[in-house]
Amino acid sequence: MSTKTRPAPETDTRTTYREAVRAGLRDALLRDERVFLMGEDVGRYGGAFGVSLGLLEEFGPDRIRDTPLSESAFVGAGIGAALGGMRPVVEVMTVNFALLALDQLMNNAATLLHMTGGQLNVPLVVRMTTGGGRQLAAQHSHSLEGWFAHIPGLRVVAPATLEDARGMLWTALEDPDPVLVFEHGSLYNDAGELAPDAGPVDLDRAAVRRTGSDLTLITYGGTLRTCLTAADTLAEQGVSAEVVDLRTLRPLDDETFLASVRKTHRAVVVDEGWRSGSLSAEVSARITEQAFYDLDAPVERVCSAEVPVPYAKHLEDAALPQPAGVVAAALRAVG
Amino acid sequence: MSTKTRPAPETDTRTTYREAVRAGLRDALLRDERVFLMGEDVGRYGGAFGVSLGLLEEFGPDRIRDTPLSESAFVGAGIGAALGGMRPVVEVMTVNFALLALDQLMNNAATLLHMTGGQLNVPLVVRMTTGGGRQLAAQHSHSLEGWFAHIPGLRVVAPATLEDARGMLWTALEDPDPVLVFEHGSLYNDAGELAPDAGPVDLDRAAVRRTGSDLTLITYGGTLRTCLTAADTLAEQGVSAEVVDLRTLRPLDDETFLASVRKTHRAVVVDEGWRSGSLSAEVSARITEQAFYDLDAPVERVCSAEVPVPYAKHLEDAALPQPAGVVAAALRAVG
Amino acid sequence: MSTAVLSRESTDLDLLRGMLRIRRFEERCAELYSATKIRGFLHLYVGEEAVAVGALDALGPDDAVVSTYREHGHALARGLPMTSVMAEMMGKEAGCSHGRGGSMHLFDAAHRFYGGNAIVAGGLPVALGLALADRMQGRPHVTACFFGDGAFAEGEFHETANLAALWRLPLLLLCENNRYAMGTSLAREHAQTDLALRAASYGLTSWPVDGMDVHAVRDATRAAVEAIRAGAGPHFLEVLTYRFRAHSMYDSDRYRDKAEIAAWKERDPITSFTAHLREDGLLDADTLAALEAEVAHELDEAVAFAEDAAVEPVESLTRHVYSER
Amino acid sequence: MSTAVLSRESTDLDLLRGMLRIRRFEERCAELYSATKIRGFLHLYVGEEAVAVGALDALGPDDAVVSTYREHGHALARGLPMTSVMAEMMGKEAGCSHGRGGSMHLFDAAHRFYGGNAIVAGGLPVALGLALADRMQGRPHVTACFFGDGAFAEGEFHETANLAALWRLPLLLLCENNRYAMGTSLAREHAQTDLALRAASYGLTSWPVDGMDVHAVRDATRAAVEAIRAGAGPHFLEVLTYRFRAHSMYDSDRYRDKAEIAAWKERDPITSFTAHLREDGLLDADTLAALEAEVAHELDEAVAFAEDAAVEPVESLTRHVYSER
Ligand SMILES: Cc1ncc(C[n+]2csc(CCOP(=O)(O)OP(=O)(O)O)c2C)c(N)n1
Ligand SMILES: Cc1ncc(C[n+]2csc(CCOP(=O)(O)OP(=O)(O)O)c2C)c(N)n1
Ligand SMILES: [Mg+2]
Ligand SMILES: [Mg+2]
Repeated sequence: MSTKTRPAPETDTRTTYREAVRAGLRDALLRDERVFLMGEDVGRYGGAFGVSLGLLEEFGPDRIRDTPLSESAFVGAGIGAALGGMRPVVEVMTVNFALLALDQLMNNAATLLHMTGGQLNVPLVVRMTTGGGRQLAAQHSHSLEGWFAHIPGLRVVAPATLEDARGMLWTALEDPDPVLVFEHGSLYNDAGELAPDAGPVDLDRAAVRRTGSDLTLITYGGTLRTCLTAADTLAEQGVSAEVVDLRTLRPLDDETFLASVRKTHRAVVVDEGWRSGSLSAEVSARITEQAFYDLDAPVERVCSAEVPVPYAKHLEDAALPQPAGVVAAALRAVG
Repeated sequence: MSTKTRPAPETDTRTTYREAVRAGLRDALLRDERVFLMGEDVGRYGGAFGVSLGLLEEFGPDRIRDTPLSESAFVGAGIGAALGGMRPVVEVMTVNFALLALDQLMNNAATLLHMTGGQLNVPLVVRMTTGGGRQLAAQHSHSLEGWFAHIPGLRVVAPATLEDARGMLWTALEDPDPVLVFEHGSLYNDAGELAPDAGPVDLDRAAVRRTGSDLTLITYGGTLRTCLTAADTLAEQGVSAEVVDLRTLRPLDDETFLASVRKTHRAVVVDEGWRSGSLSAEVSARITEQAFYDLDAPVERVCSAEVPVPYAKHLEDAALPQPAGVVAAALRAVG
Repeated sequence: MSTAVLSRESTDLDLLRGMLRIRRFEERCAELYSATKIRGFLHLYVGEEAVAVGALDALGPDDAVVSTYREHGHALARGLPMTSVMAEMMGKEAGCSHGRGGSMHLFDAAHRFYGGNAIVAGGLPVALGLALADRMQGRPHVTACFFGDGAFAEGEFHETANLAALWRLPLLLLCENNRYAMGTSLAREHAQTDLALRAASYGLTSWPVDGMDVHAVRDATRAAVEAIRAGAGPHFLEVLTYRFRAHSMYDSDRYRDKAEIAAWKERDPITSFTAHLREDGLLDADTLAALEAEVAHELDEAVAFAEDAAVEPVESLTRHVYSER
Repeated sequence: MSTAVLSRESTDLDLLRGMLRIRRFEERCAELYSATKIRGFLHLYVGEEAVAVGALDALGPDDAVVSTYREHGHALARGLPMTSVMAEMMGKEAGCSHGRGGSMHLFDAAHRFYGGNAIVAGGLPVALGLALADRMQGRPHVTACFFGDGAFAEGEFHETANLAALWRLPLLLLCENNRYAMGTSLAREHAQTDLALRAASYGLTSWPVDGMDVHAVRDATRAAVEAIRAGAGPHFLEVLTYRFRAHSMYDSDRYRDKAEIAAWKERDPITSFTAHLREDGLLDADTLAALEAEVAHELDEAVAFAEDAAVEPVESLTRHVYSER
């Protein structure tokens, strides 16, 4: 069930999530001349989060294309460029600003193939930073990837590991349809080992990141770490938690999390979105629909408090999912 | 549990949903000089769906204010006007165009009160037509009210009856916070009896529109009729369905539908949004969380197919929830 | 199609035929709408035919076209078969969008006809991207984008105009200024109603054109397209025109003065062009009658084709949400 | 506050004090950021002080102000107590937004200071509505909205400018053109970089102003505000300025030429205004020292106040999502 992994060769080196995304972009730019990166400050500035640092110097201003502040126009231009035979990677600096481009994403990117009876593919990749936790307050802390996953015609992925940070971009660019890639802002400095020749990863399956027997923690992206930490704590308390990383939020890979729940009979779904209408609600509903008689306890959700995320650290911490909250929900489920 | 209703006086007259909304607007404009209506073609044209026909002549161009095609600016202007002491009713012609104003709704209207520590209320009402069923194809058939209900700080209501069409606007205008009112396009010609002096209705409670004992159909807005039709068919087959109209989609009134489910032990949730991430998912998750041990069967959902809504009638019918689909789901639940 | 063909060499009769095809097609559509064979929204182009015919005559087959929900004229002038357009109007699988789009969403990849966009101004950013793709791949093509005076008020216009000029993309912005956005007149949409002047403020080369004169539109578009191909950057044409009918079949047209409508009908692009050809002795009654007969025949065949055509099987509803792999 | 007060009668010393307060406040904020007492994004205004001080000196207490995420200067010049602003920077309940907003979201209803908006151009439509509300209620107030050269590229600017001019609203658009949007220079943001000229194309009365000269900014703003109050409709000022520091604390400023920065620092609005006052004999060393001491004292007190202030109890996290009823 887990994603393709290859035995790590001797040559393994330490790298960060930021570098892994950058390597993925370089791979793509070197591999396919139709690929270009477009967005605010991707070039001279090096990307608001430093992801594209150095790419302008290597690939030039045509392929590392700085845009003015015009989210709707440059996301729409990515759609048009994809229709015109290019393989654009559009960077929307953060998901908070993608609201300005939602019409282009929902009414054009997601719709054109179906509405034209299969005539027009939109091989567009849109990357954006998502999530809170850095005291950026209400307008800069949205976690909307689960919300975007409501839209048919889009594929939505959330790399949580170095391997996915690098490999998902490759697979996304081979996808004939629009793919939104959500990078959680708190992950960029994560460091670890990654094969220098790490390649594409499949986007069709969720991954079991930790095996366990007493309950299943289902999550993705920025809260994978939260769940792994919670699983450690639970282990100390004698509770064995399996952790499923959804990886792709649309279309969801039901089989992987259902298989886990059928095994553990208990589930806690965790994401950083606001609770009402969260992706966790969808996962909970699907478990009820497909594994109701396997459940020994109601499916629990741990999401963000339903408030605009505040600036003050203690309030922000209280608003976002924390390991302690996951542990508490897990203990309710097994208790 | 049901909404305030008063004995219908002798003077009852036949009216349509369209006329009921118009009467609600007139009530408000007559009652409070701070109220004004602003949007595309609300004035000289009379409203894209004829709702505001005649109001320009009665109240003049200052209070019945035609706008250019600038959704983000005039929705944002509604927010500013509300901050400035007015009581704007902004009409976004249809929800499909509200995507262009989502930044203003999420980052300003929904956020200002909390982000300012309670300093700035936004007493704004935004009305929009929602839903499919009129062969308007992919870009003009969205049902996004359940999706908007994800946003904390907004109140989201969906009048399904003549009484609510008229009364919800009144209550919404008394609300110190932003309220989105979603009118399903297929309801405007619905006709029935409404007291000429019909007044405000509460926005806090869902309503039981039909009582039953075997299962609960939970819905709102455009699909209330679908469920009532399905309930008739089910009755013929000896299945007694209770029908709950959520009325307010955010915040949800859990008590009403939970009480019904605790009584019937079975639930089918119906809405016109795309299934994944639908409001039905949220309702299903809440039932699981709060009434798991009362359930005799998994909660079912009947939503729209996960496709851009096509133009051709037979395809559109197949894409949208129909009574037959609700009946089938209900029979699965009781079967 | 060869990239050598940079524009058609249509005769005046071709131009007249082009306008007649659109006019008669839409008159029939109005009837079919009343007969409930066409449903949804129907936005007629009657009165504006010279714009589509003149402008698209100046484009080559490899150029790209992006249009609006009022695009029957653009689709026909672009060369989409009337059969597939009529079948689309009726929601049949043989339609140019397989019956999934209807009147507002005519598409044809083979003709580089990119819709059929029902979100006002929504096509502009897409057109920008099509032009960018041609530029980045070194192709000599131009992308022409039709939009209205109402669309000019949307933020998307502003962002697209600036980016096109900033990047000097091969984009032709064709603003069909028919003086109304639904029921809202130009003076209620815009503080400054000289749209060509405003377009110039972005650094776009821009001028107004008489949209009731098919020659004027064709010549202006040719000049713009040649300049764009020569690398002069994006151009903007404010095409002054008028719709003779209501905004859509739902519109009772309460907001327009009957005298104003009558005055514009005096300038009907078809009758005036016909008169002009007859004065110059380029057209006689028989030829005109033959032309009308030819168009009527094509239209009858298109309607028959569409009526007989099958609808897509309901089983395939979920096809093409994602590509088949 | 009485509506009689239409603008302050500040002395030159007041203007200098105003600029010094902002400069010293932000220098301290940078230190407190390194000391991790301030977190999140911090956008400094250093170099642009003459804009806030000059412009806000021309407004009355009942006028409304809408600003951006680079708004410390606007907030202080508007009269928000330095204590409540510094407490906000540190996330304390005594902050002007109760610690919930931080640097990017300074608000104060009592001063009609409407943020503190972190979505670029997001404040423009709100300012439009504030002006509309004043107009509809017959109040003589002006709404002033600050935004940057980058915001000018967003669709929201276009829509707001057109609506303000169309409805002749009492709106003053103050474009702080500091020549960069993050790392993107003016010439890479806009095809046509004369923003005042472009604003005029909307029918806005518009002109450029030297943003490094506090008198020039104050006089231009006064003229615009008087005209607006007199019913002359919305105005646009392109205030030419420059930020001396990086975009934010995360920015290594790789994209600006050191010589360019140095040249602009030559025109530091505070040193040049100080020199000008000294030349004219309006300021001597002792007075300046006293002024600096006064500002330093106010700042120390603000920091002490903020450090000692309590944070909001975590229990109240969910307060004010909706109004208490
Ligand atoms: C974003 C958006 N807002 C509103 C509408 C509803 N609508 C459809 S056409 C139209 C008027 C457009 O006017 P214009 O751009 O001048 O084109 P015309 O119809 O005159 O050809 C409106 C308001 C829409 N389709 N999209
Ligand atoms: C809609 C939106 N897009 C992008 C950003 C990220 N961002 C913050 S400030 C900024 C530059 C804005 O430049 P300008 O308007 O000139 O203001 P300045 O920072 O120069 O004062 C950008 C791109 C944002 N906050 N909002
Ligand atoms: Mg028009
Ligand atoms: Mg700037």
